[in-house]
Amino acid sequence: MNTPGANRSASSVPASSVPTSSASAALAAVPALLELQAVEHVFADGSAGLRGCSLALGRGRRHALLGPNGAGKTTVLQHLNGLLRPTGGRMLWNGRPYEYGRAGLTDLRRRVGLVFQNPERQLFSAQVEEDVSFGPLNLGLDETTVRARVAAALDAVGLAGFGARAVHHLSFGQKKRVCIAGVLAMQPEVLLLDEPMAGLDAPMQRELTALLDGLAARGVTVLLSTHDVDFAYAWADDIHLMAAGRCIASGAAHDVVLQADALQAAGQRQPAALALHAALAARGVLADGPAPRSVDALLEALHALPAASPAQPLACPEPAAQRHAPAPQTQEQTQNQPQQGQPQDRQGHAHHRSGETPA
Amino acid sequence: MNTPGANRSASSVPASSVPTSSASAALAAVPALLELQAVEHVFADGSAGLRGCSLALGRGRRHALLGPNGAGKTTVLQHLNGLLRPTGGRMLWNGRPYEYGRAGLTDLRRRVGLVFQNPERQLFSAQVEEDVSFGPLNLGLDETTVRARVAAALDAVGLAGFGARAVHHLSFGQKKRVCIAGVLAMQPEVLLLDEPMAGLDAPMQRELTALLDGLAARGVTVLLSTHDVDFAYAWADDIHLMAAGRCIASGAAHDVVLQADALQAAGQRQPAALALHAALAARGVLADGPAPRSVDALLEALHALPAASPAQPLACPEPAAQRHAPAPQTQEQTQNQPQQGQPQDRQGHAHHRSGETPA
Amino acid sequence: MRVESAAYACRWRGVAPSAKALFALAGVVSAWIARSPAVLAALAALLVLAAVAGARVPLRTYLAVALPPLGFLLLSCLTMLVTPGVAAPGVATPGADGGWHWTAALLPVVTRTALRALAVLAALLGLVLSTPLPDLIGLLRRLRTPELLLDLMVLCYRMLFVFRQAWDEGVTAQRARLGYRSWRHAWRSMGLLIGQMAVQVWQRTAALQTAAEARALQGSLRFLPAVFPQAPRQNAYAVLAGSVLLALAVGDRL
Amino acid sequence: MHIMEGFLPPAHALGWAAAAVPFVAWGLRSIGRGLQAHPERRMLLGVAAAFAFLLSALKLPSVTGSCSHPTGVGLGALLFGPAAMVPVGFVVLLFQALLLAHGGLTTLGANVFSMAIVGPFVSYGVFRAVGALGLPRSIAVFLAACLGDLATYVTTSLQLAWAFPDAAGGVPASFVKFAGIFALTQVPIAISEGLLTVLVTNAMARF
Repeated sequence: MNTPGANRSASSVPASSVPTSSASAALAAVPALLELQAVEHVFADGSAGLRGCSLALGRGRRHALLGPNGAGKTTVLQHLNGLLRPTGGRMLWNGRPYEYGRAGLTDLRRRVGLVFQNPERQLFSAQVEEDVSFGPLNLGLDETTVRARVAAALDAVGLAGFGARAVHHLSFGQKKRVCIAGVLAMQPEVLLLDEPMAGLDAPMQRELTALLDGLAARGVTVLLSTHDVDFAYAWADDIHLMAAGRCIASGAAHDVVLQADALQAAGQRQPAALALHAALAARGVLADGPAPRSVDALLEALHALPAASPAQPLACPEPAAQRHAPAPQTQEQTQNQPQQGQPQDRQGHAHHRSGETPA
Repeated sequence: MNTPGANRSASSVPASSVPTSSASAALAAVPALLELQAVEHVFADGSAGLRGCSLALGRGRRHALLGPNGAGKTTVLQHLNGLLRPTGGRMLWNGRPYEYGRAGLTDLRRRVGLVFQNPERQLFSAQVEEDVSFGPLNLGLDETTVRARVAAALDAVGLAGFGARAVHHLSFGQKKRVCIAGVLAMQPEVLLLDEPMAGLDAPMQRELTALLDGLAARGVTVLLSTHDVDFAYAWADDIHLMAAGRCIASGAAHDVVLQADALQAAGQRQPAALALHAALAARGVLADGPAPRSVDALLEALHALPAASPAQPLACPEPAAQRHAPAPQTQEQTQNQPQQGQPQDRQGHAHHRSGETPA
Repeated sequence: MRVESAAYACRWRGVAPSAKALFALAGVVSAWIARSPAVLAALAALLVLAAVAGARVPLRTYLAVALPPLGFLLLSCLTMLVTPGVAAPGVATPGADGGWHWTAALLPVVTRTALRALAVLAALLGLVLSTPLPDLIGLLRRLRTPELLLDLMVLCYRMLFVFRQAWDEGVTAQRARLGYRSWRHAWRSMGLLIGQMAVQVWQRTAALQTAAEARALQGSLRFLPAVFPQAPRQNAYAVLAGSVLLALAVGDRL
Repeated sequence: MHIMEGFLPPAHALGWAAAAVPFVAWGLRSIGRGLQAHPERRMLLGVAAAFAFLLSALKLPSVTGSCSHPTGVGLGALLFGPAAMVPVGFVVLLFQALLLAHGGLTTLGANVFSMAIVGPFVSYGVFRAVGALGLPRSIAVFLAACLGDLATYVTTSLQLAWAFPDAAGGVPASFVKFAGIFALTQVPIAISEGLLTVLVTNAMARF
């Protein structure tokens, strides 16, 4: 319930508040890794891409940039990578303004890698290996290093052994992973991905989220854009909500999804898991407390309810229920329920944080 | 409970068999509008596209071709439109084999329209009106008729007044609708769409499903390919499940989603709405009976439960519940619940069938 | 593409292309007939005025579009005004050793050529800045241009924007991976990108062919021409305005 | 190198147009003959024209620091043959006049002659000749693209010289003048284009 911005004000936040405040409290002490400060962008044709967009990305976290098509998500990503330059406001890296000189941009793009949406538009070479080596070669690394990095990057995306393959013989999902490998080979500290899930079917999405979670676990800051609130809520630590070129809400995922006005302004509904949990908690089926991050986690929580739990009707004097638990247990059970429910939710969270992705 | 296709079958079918028989039983009486019979397709490069794929499409229904990327969905669509010719097995239109002569193909393509996935790869003319007129002109219609059809088709996709616009000035969603108009202007009896929802955000998807439902309501048979089981379940009357070039299950949506093995073979999980409904019905929260088609419909059903429903715990002797309904009501309530729940589910279905799409 | 966006935005967007083409044609013929610099200048001025004041083409756009041809004009006129020293024995010059020097001999020709070029350029700009290309292709269709050529034009125009977007996205993606760090990198990246896009020519061709067949392609690409209900009246106005230009030019000849 | 709109005297403009028409017609006929067997060639050449237009609008990082434009004519001639390149080149030049105000309608005939007829045929001829000599492919490609470009520029200079003979030295002196002035930009472009075409064909060969 803490608004994430509030924590940034002072470092004297009492320790007791930490469990609920999420990592944004940690941001109070150190500056954000990447920051947009009131960034404006007007395109050459006069249309506004960003209108006073402010956004801070904490190091090592999984960020989702959520908004409808045309909200300016891609424009934000291109600003972060230095491809676009703000026409107003400023961009910060570790608290220092971006340098747009040749050396500054080279350094920036080495640290902040960007994977575009359409693989067909960013693979230039006929051969997988050759394409992945494009970035590292441009960094001026020697051949041995490049070779090692290419192998490592292909390994990281699960395409070890695909180096000599022809790009156009790969499936869509594989091409997408080659694109990611091409950026990983530059060993960026931040990985930006534009709509990475678009066009992927469920198993491919699971693979990709597992890959991104693995990168995040190794300390890479990951930011992806999406227009799917359920996915953002299931996957991200922090959600940044965009609408019409503005960043209208930003913070820990479980806080942002509670801001109904902001969600509606961004043309999003509540995450299904949250809405279901609220409806079920109101009916006493699930315990109050933090909602599970995905419908699957919620289902797990439902299935994990004690067998006696279908329960509440049975507890009442009802003929059909006679074969079940004796009445005396009822009250205890009802009281216990919130506590029994809670671990489920926590587990849902833990499961989520451990890097495995709810499908 | 009535499967929608059942009504179409011979009226002498014993009523008792209807509920379980699904649409395929109904199809036995009249030939399917379109049919693949054990179709094999081997591409020029030797790779197999289809392996003995059999599939029947009933007239006037909404069909979803569900499967992971690479399962052969596009290949099936291209067979239905006569772009590809089976290397084994045969294609039937109204029970008669396809004719692959020039006249036969023109006739087929007038009846069976195909919209491809990527608008950039199927629009020939930069002017909206011109492009839409391409199909009808190929049918040899006179100018007045073509002009009327172009106007009607643009109107149907919500682009009336866009006729003189340049295609490259349109948004992605608008381009997609121009593609659909270009096929609608040929007034096909069957509309095939390859992954129509790809790249569209939620509001655009709602618009498009509304458009498709409108067409289906006017008697057009619609078949779309998708890899999203939730969408297929929410939208389609019939689902055809594909995996590795085979059609592994086919039938009314609510039957196909119950075939856990087939779903798994196609790399799909159960629709979330179904899984949730099952879990909640098992706990007595919702009534047994047909599951709502989407998570939103399920949420509606939950919200529409009588206010006293949070209820079951309260009915039991619990101190906190004292301000609520008196105990004597309990039994009556518990018995009523299934019946109260049922209308909710029916409403979910009705809502769905009326053409409005659950978001 | 300034011309493209200006044409869609201008006030004469809905005027029949035949009328605009007739007026431009009158402008060209007048410029070819007229002799005196004053009349040529007047023709050029009238044609510019028609585009800027009549069709409301922004002056900034007009100038930006005219700049490259004007550069060519300047360079060519200067070229005509120099002559090799050896070639002018009658004139005592320091360039007689084979160097270059100014000559006024061609000045009248140069003046007339330059003004004529300006007038004809103004006629062309007036047409293209007020008429989107599909309208012009439609006009060519009515003028019985060979079908195959029209097909090439229609496809070329449509694919132009597809390729341009693909090119921009490709360059952006390469820049994101430091492909344009230096001059050397830029050349390599460009070669890769053009090569990749050249391969796309065949892929896109196959996709378009399939899509056309799905819509019952019967040989050539047929499209419904746009209609301009006001065309007869607008053509009449154009002929009238064009006659003024022609009268000016013919008067100059007499 | 395009001759700007209106620059040529009427007689020259009409004359070059008349000279180009038979070539365009011949190119169309040669494409049309292949369409029965290969209907997709219609699409192919339309798409190729768009690609060639894109190339011609590209700005190359050039040696002199300024930006220059390649013509794409050499590459097109090697990929599609010189006959097909005449109509394709015609469409590209028409579009350049209509969309970019490069070249023009009255000078279309002259520009088609130099860029869509002379250029592709020289490129193709050089490629075949160098190939016949057994030299490496990349050298053949470089010379084809480079000399095709140079031939175009020489033709344009001749066209200008013929239209505007020097007061004292006549057409030859005028040719020297125009060729000399435009060499400043055209020779680097020809070399760039040669190099680029080699890079592109190498990249393509790997697909």
